[in-house]
Amino acid sequence: MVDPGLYMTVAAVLFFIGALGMLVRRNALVMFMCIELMLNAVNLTLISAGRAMNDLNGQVAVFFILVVAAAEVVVGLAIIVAIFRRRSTASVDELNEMRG
Amino acid sequence: MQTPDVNWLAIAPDLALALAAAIILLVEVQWKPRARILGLIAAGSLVVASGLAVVQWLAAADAVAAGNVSVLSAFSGMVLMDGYAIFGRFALLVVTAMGIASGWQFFSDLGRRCAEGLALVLLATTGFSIMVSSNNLIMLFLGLEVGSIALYVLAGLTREDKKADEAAIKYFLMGSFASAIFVYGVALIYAGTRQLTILGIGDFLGSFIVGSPGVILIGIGLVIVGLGFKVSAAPFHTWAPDVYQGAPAGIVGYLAGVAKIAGFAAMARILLTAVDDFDWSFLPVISGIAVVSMLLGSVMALVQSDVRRMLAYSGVAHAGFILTGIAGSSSDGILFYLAVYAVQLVGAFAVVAAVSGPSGSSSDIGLYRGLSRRSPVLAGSLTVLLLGMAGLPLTSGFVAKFGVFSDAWFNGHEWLVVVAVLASVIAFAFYLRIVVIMYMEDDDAAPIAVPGLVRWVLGIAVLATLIWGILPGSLLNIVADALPL
Amino acid sequence: MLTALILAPAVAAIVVALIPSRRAELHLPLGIALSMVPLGLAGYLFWIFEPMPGYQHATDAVWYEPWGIGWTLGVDGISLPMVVLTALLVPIALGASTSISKRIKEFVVFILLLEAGMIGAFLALDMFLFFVFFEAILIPMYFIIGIWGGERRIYASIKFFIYTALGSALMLAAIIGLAFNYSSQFGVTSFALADLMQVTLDQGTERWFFAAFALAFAIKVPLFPLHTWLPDAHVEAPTAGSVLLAAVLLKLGTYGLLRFNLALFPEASVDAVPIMGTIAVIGIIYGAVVAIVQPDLKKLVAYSSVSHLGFIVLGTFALTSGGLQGAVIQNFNHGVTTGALFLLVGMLYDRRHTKAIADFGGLQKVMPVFAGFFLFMTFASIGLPGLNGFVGEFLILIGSYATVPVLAIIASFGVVLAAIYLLWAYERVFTGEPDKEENKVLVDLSPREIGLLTPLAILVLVVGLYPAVLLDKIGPSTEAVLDHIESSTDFEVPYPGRLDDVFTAGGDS
Amino acid sequence: MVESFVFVLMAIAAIAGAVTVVVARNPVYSAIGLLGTLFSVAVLYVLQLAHFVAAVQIIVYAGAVLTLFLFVIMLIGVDKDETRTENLPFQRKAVIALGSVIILLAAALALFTDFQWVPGASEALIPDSTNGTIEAIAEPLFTSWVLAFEATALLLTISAAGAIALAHYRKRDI
Amino acid sequence: MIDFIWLIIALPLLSAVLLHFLGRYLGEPLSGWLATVAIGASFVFALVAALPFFEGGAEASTVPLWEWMPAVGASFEIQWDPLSAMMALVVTGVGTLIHVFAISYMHGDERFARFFTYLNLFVASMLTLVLAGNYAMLFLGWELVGLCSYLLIGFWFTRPSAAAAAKKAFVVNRIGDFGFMIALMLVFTSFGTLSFAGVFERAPEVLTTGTATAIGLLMLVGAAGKSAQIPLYVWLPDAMEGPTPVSALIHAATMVTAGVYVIARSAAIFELAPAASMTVATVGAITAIWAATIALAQRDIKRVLAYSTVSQLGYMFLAVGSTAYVAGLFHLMTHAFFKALLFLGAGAVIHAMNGEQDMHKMGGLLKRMPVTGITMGIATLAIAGIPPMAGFWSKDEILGAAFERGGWFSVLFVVGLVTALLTSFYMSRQWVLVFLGEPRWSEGVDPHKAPRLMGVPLIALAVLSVLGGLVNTPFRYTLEHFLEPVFEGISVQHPPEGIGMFLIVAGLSVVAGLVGAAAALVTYRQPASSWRRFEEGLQPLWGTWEDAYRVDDFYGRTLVAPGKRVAEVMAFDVDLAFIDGAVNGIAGFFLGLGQRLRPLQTGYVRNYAALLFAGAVVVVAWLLAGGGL
Repeated sequence: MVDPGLYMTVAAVLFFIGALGMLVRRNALVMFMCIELMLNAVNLTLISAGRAMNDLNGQVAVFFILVVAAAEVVVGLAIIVAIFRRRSTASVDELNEMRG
Repeated sequence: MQTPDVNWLAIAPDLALALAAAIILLVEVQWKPRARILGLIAAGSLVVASGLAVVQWLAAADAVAAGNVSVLSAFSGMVLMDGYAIFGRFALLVVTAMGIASGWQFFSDLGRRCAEGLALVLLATTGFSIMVSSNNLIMLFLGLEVGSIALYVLAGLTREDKKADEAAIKYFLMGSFASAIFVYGVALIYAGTRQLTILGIGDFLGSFIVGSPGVILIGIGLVIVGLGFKVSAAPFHTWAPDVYQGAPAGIVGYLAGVAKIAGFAAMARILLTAVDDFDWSFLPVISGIAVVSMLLGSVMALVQSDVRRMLAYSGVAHAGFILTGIAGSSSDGILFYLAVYAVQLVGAFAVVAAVSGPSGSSSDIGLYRGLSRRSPVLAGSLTVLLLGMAGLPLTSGFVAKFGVFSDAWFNGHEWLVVVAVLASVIAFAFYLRIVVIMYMEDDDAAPIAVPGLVRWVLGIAVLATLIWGILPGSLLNIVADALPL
Repeated sequence: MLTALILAPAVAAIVVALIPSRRAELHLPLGIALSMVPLGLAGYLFWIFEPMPGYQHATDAVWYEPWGIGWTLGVDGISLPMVVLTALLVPIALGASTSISKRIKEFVVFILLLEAGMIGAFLALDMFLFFVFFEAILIPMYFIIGIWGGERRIYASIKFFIYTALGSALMLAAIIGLAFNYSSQFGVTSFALADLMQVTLDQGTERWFFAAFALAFAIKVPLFPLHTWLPDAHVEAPTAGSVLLAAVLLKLGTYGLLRFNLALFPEASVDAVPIMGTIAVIGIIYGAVVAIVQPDLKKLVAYSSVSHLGFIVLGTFALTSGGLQGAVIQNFNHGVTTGALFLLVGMLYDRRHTKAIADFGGLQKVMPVFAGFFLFMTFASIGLPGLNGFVGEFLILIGSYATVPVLAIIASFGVVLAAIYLLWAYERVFTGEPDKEENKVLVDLSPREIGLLTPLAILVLVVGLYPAVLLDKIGPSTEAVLDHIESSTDFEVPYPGRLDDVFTAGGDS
Repeated sequence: MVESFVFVLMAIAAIAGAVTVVVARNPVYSAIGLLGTLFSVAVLYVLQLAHFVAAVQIIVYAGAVLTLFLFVIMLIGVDKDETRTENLPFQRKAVIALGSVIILLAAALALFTDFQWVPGASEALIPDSTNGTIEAIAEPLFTSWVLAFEATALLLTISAAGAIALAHYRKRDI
Repeated sequence: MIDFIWLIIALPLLSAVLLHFLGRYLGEPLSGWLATVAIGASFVFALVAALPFFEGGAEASTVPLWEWMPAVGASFEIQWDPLSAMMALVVTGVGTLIHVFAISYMHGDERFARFFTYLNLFVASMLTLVLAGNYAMLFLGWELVGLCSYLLIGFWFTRPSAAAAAKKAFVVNRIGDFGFMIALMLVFTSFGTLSFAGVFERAPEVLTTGTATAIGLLMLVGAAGKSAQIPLYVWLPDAMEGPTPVSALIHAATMVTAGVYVIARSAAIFELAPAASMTVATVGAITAIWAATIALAQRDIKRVLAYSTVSQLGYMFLAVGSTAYVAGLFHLMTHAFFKALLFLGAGAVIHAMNGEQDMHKMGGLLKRMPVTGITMGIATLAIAGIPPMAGFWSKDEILGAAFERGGWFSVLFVVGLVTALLTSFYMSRQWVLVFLGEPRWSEGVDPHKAPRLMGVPLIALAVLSVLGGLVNTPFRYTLEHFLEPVFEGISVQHPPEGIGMFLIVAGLSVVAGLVGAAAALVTYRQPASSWRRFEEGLQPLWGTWEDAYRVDDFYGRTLVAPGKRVAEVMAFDVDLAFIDGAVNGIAGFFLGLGQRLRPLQTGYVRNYAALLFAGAVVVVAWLLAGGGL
């Protein structure tokens, strides 16, 4: 069998990529996808760790995180749509009125 | 087959709020009543919830007195009903009530969306209330998300101003990012301990020596970052100025207050209960964040020309001061500080909202010129509140600062205290700047009418600031009992 | 008794605040009338005060028990004169504020709050309580300067506030540190001065704490080179503000050094004698030299305060009977004379709306009574024997020679400089023919103004000629301070006249 | 052996999908990449016996969430590709620096310390204990986790109310 | 009697207080008379109180009044012994006469009553000084007379020169006081008390020579300030800006002799410090001749007298420095008589000349003002040391003492002798210029006879100038015996024994006096053009003298101007620019830091995310590093 640590390493890489994606992409939707990537990494970590320790709670936790992710998506997309309809852009780089 | 371990009392206040939110939404759909009715429902639920919180408090006190603390843990250890949680919840309720009252103008102007607005506020409070009382980190995360998502929406909930869009999206993206980081930290702590409950982690770390704690340390770090974001500690604070400035004036005080209370209550509980065996490793980091927050917040606040941004940076500085309390390992000091600061913050934003006016989105410092003439009530209240935030003696802010500073010193962080007192001096400068403009410069602009509810909010905030400052025992004695399990 | 003394002005402030703003004519008279209550109480306190060491009329109520903070008050010979002075000057300062037209109500309220804070600070025997008062005073003073001040009032008020707060911030840290050491040595937390005095500190810690306290008080005094907030604050403050600032607020610094630094850190205090003495003496000379060329009367008096307060600090760290007694009585005296000088400058300003020396000349001819008072106070300030200033300076100089002879000698040169800057200013303002048209029409003091100045003038004379009034009450307390230092360090307080001291003293020349 | 093979394959697929999300200039491609990752991760779940969660992953994520994403992408237009020019101050340098630091840190952890992902891992895995069937998950979900389960209701209410509130606003506003 | 000795001070003080508050109602001349009566009563009282001393054998007594500053041994106590009695009598006696004169002199001044207030206050202060029982109280009087001097010099405050002179007097005196103050510090530190009784009794056992010398020299600094000795004499000539009675009372007869009094009083200390004494004598002698040369060339009638006073004070210092205390005090007394007379006479002349003070514009006044002329003539003879005038006896005694002392003092003796010659010359010059020769008055000046009231004190003082010397002649040392108890146990230098030595010294001094007087008479009896030529002939020396060696100028350039410059640099460059600049700089630093940091908050979400992520990396790395991993 594969060492759970390897799964978690993959998860860490996913998290890392997701985080970097947050930094380099300017489309709000894609940024949001990156967050989903990160959450997936978290889920993978939880499941792998739970398995390594013979604990089912990891999987239960994943269930909740999935729900959270879904709810976040709904609201997030609503916000993005709302902004798009006013500004006709989804690029966060154009949202920098407030600074300093 | 197990049965759920139900303890209605433990969730009764949260339930009351959630129910009220649901009722508000349903009533709106069915009857489309006037905003006032919805407001009364919300107010009623807050009163009921507060009453239930008091009942909880008494029950918890009895249980502690009887030595039967196990009943304080409910739903299979999912949530706790300890004094710490109840106090935090009560603070949230008070801030919510004050927030709604001071932002009532905003809510009633929402028109048909008033119901959603109120429901979101109540739900956010419920979420944060869960957050401060939860024992399970996933539950805590759920509460955090419930609260945060509601706040993202609230931040964008205005039709007048493009700034609100920007605030909402910034808050949302950054908040989600931070949440993901936080929950990854939770996952890593789980990987290190096989525990998801705070008490469980604490027991585990207290009884076993982890040979290779790296994963736990990373987890702690990420949790600190995630919650550091919520409480806007530097360098995770960047959202705060923009959101405070862009979000509707009527809601910012609430938004800022509850996020700080819940974030810090959770952070203190995790750090001081769950992973306190690692305090040798994270306290220096906490001190570092505290120093950066205090200095950066104070210095940046000096140069702001928008009062809301200034208050945001001052919030960053306050986050640093509260972190000093964590360095002092004193949960009661933190709770006191949170209660005091949140009340001041809501009060201050009530003034900001009143000065900016129902439609105005600007809170430029110039608007405050000669405020002492245009509205002595607003100017006087804001002065007291600002002085309270500055931590001048005879205000609650001083007692709060004194408490966390002395705890930090007693815990061996002398230099942190020295930096903290110096930073608070820098902070004086920008609080005074507003006072200067209000009192020492004259302007002939029209007087500002202050709604009755706002007067009440200000009265309470000012009285609380003064009473807790002059007779700190009135609150400190309570806080002293509000210990985490 | 002492609680009443603190609460009386606070209650008075509330009463005044409750009078509606539209009855503007009532506020000031009411404030003056109400400020007579603390004055009466202070007078009574002075009357019943027994000349003996230790604190009297002590009150000790728990404030918040777990922190060990208390409403601990007490009065001794060191604080008594300051309490009396404060209570006396407030009605006078209010009486001198008739020219204030805007927001008179708030003004009176702030002055009364200030009084409560100042009296509280002098009576507090709990470090927490003291700090509360010490810092709380800033607020009303800040408003007084900021709202009713001159052109650059905002700059001055913020500078005053931040500068002072900066010093006290570190003191707060040191107070916490002291309490920590107490609790780790005695197992309970306490902020009471009497308790904290029992803490044993290692040398390094004690020095750090001493420095933190000293910094706070040095800024307040202010000692060179931390003095630059003072001229600005004085120049901009309204008359009443200047009076109270110079007469009382600054004394919190010297009082603090004497009361807290010496008591809490005897070892470090003894070690710091050369340093503090040198700083004080630099201040004496520097303040005087700078005062000579100031173009603004208020600034001149402000710098003279820097110089005079240097004497007090020198006397404090002389650690002799004379020095300490001189420091305490000079606290009082400087309050009276400089307070009166600021009153006078304020009266001039009310008439002429300028404080620049160059704008005046020949005033003695048009305002002889005013000139008389001014000259009288000037000479009191210069330290003319027979007037109060001399008593303090003489005690300090003679007293400090025994421990710091060279510094005492340099310091006495400050007396020469005082004559130069004050008399030169007097010459420029009052003598000659009044050549400017505006000056020819100035009216002399009104009976009200004379009434304000007369009590101060009487005090100047009484203390100058019969200082026993105060010294009898001060003496036992200052001796107690010296006893404390002697018992907790190797330091021996020099008592000149004992034969074994003679030879060392003789060698110094 | 099979597990290892599938693991490697799916791990590569997941990472490739993730990279696609980040580097694709068109959001549609990003969405497709995300789909790949989600699917691969679901397989990884299955490999670890988390059957229920894997199913939810496919249904909720791939089914609902991604659809929503694509819907919004379509709504706001796919005509504009992102340029690669970085116009933010410091951003590119910061990303490179951060990336390198993290890689170095990870390398250091892996090479110079006895870093363990699961320090408390059991010597012997008990497959049944983590066999995430519906029943196995359901039991804790409705007993010890019941409160959390109920709390998700709040989340859903908020999403609904929030979405309505935000959308409502457009109707009157525009 | 002795219990009420404080009345001597209290009477004039009370009068001063009364005049201060009621003077305006009393008006002129009643307030003047009140003041005079107060002083007179004081004089009578002092005389009565002093009677026991005349009879001999009476103990000196110390009368404690009340505590002042016990911590430094200061209290109010009165020392009543022959020395203080003598001083009190001189002060009140001469004071009374001058008061009488002033009633007339100040006639018509709008601040008439105020003038007498100050004058009374001065007398009270001076009495405090001489009756003080300890150094602190002495210092009180010492400073108070300085105050009165300030007030009275600046009495006509609308004249800028008067105001400036007043300030100068006070400040220069303060410089002297600086020394005196340090002396007091030393005294207290050494003895633990400041009372005369305590100090003098224990001086020999307590003081080392070093300390005693230090104290002595420091007291000399103080005395030099008050008694206008080199280098602090510069204020006295300027002090002539005050009304003439002030010059007579304060700047000739009484206050300026305080320095002499202090040194005499502190004889017990100087006893232990011969070097200090010698310095005193030397300073005195140099001052004497220095001021005499300046006096030679002055044109202002009061300035001549002022420099003459400085010179005569030098004599007194020479005396007390030679430990001839009695001689010094004797000269102090006689000088009070004749110098007061000279000043009053000059005052009368000025009064008559409508304020003219330039002697070149006088001349021939003897006919117009015979009383003034004759009395001033007597005084001139007295100061010139022509027997049997008072000045002769006292000056002779000083010279004799110096001569007898020998050694270095012989040099001082010669200096003294030369000074006597010069004194005689310039005084005679003055008298001749004013009273003889042809009138050189300005137009419109019509000198009139002095009012009768002015005449009375002139005549009284003239009598004293003639007879005053008889209290201490080689034939009968009355004063010496009178003062003996004061200097008990102290080696006092006496004039040479035996009539032979007396005749030698006296002869020399008389010859000097006569030569000087004759020279002046011969030179200045001639028409103005001729003596002008004489003065021209002595250029540039004469000009230097006339400009008083330009000492004021020198001080101005070396002390005042640089001092002011230093003050300006301190105030504006150091204080404002540097120190305050640093303070504002720190504040500005934080503001600037804030401004500098503002761009960090770029407004771009992705920047924020980067910062947050970077923070996370730092936190994690720190934790791992802290965890030892």
